[in-house]
Amino acid sequence: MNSLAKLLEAALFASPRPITTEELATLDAEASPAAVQAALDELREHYDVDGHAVELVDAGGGWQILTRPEYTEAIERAQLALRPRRLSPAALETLAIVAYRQPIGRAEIEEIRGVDVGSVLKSLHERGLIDVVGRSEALGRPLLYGTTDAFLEQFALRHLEELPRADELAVALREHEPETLDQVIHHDEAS
Amino acid sequence: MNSLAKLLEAALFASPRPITTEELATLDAEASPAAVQAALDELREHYDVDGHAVELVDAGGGWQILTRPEYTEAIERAQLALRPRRLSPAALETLAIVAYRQPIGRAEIEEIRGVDVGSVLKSLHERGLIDVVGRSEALGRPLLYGTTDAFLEQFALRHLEELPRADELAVALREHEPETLDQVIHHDEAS
Amino acid sequence: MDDLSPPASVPETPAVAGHAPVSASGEAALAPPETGFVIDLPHYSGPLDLLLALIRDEKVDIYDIPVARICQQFIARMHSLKLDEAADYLEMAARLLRIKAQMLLPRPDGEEAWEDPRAELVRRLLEYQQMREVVDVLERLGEDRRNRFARTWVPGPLAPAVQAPLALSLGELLAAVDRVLRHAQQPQVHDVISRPIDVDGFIEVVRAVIALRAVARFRDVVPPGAEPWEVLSGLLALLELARRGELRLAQPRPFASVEIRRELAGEAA
Repeated sequence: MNSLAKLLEAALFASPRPITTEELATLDAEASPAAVQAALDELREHYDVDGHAVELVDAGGGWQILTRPEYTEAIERAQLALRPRRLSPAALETLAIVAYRQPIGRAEIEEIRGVDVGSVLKSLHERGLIDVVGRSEALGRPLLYGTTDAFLEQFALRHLEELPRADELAVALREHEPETLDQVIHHDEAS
Repeated sequence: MNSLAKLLEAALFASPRPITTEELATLDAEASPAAVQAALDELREHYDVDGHAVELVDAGGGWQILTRPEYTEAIERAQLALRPRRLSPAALETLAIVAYRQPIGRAEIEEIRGVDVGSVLKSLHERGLIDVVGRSEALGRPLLYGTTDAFLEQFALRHLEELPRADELAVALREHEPETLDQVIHHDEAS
Repeated sequence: MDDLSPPASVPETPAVAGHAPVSASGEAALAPPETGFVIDLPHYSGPLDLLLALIRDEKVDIYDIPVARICQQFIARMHSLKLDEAADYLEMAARLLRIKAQMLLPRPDGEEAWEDPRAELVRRLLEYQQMREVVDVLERLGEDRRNRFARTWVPGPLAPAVQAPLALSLGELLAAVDRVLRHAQQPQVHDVISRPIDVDGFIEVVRAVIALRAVARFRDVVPPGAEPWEVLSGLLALLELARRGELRLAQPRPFASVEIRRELAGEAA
């Protein structure tokens, strides 16, 4: 590995959070963006080819060294590290709605889910997956929620755009257009 | 590297603390103590020979993977060079309330903001912008928070009296208002 | 936690997204107690989830839901899952019944004027189903990430990690003050309008009442729904007249209504 790749390895190793390419570039003032990218590629390849138990992943808003999944079970069994708890279906549903419709208020989420989401919002907020991002202009000025960087990290997303677009989902809906449904229904009947 | 060495690498990477040879042996029931020792030697040699920026060290009651000392300075420099983080709107509003109402308890802040502020207070405290300044005489003797010297420094204030008084706020706000408010609400959070 | 697995009656079909078997939950409320009665918890995350499961089980077209049948099934499933008390489910059951009733109304003869009463429900179901698809994506991504460990331990010489500097201006702080001021709960300020308590007026009322009735009750003096000042005035008037010896107040049993009687002496006078 060249010296820049080693420097990046040290930095990535020392950081508990993902680091962006721009941040990595500040490590060596003389390195061009292309050189940083090349060094990252070299490092990733080295981990892959040499069969390391860790790999270089571009996720959660930056680069991060993570262990490969095949070792997780043994590590957890030996109680050397613990996986975070899974989210409940209710929490995942709420999170999905916030991710797609942010900024969004509690009432709109409840309208979509058909259930009260007060306690779920509280627990997502406590886990740092959502945050208050403003207030609606609507009556009562309700709080509006959005997803956080921790959300991206927990789902290994670089940015929100990595989630499938609404029109890419099997059930495609055009948003908030009452006539759309009618079209959908009648289209379906015709076909 | 053999598969035991890889398993050890994953475990040493994932563990938040040094791991003893005995603990490492629990990862694989079929591995003999000699095999574990051999795998550790292989891992250490691999890091040394391949010129990794990390090394395998037996110190402080167990094995750990550490970045080599020659990178310490670069990493510290890089951490200082991390892009400046912005406070989330939630954190800013909480800070504003503490600044103007100090000493103030968590319950009063929550009453004003209408949401749980536990995690926000924690992060403001970690950033050194607020500190515990006493306890209220009220039931449960809750902690009271106030702003710190670092807070003053952040805003280049000599003392708290330099903050605009309530009756000056309207004027002060008009100067900054339209774009700042919008930016503040829409930028991403780093509380 | 097997008790949280989906019931066997909810098969996966590609037609309808959802229902990946998520077990452990982030919500303590779902954790069964260590001992005692453990209910087989329904896996549905809400009434729309249950409705989608029924549509799938019954293999009906989501765009042409046989409301009567599905409504019946919905209520039956609610009973069997002991969800009868859950407001969200009750509301959906009521909605289904209303749609069913609307379907029974004769359609107007005009061609395009008729709006399918199921339209809103179908829209919500589709929206919910789309969201379940996203849940599947998130679940897959989250599970993949969950199975990888990041390095959480910061080596000694570097700890404590240096915090990145803050980008924060006084303007931003003041803007936050402004938001707080604009959005903070305004303290509830009540305008207190003093009303004179009209004891004299009520003394006349009481005299009129006891002139008509041998035994009167408090509500004869102060009508139900009276304002506080009227209640107080009536009470003070009664006490005043009792003090003057014009009437007698008695309570036959604890908590019984107070009986108001003319004082015989007063009557004689």
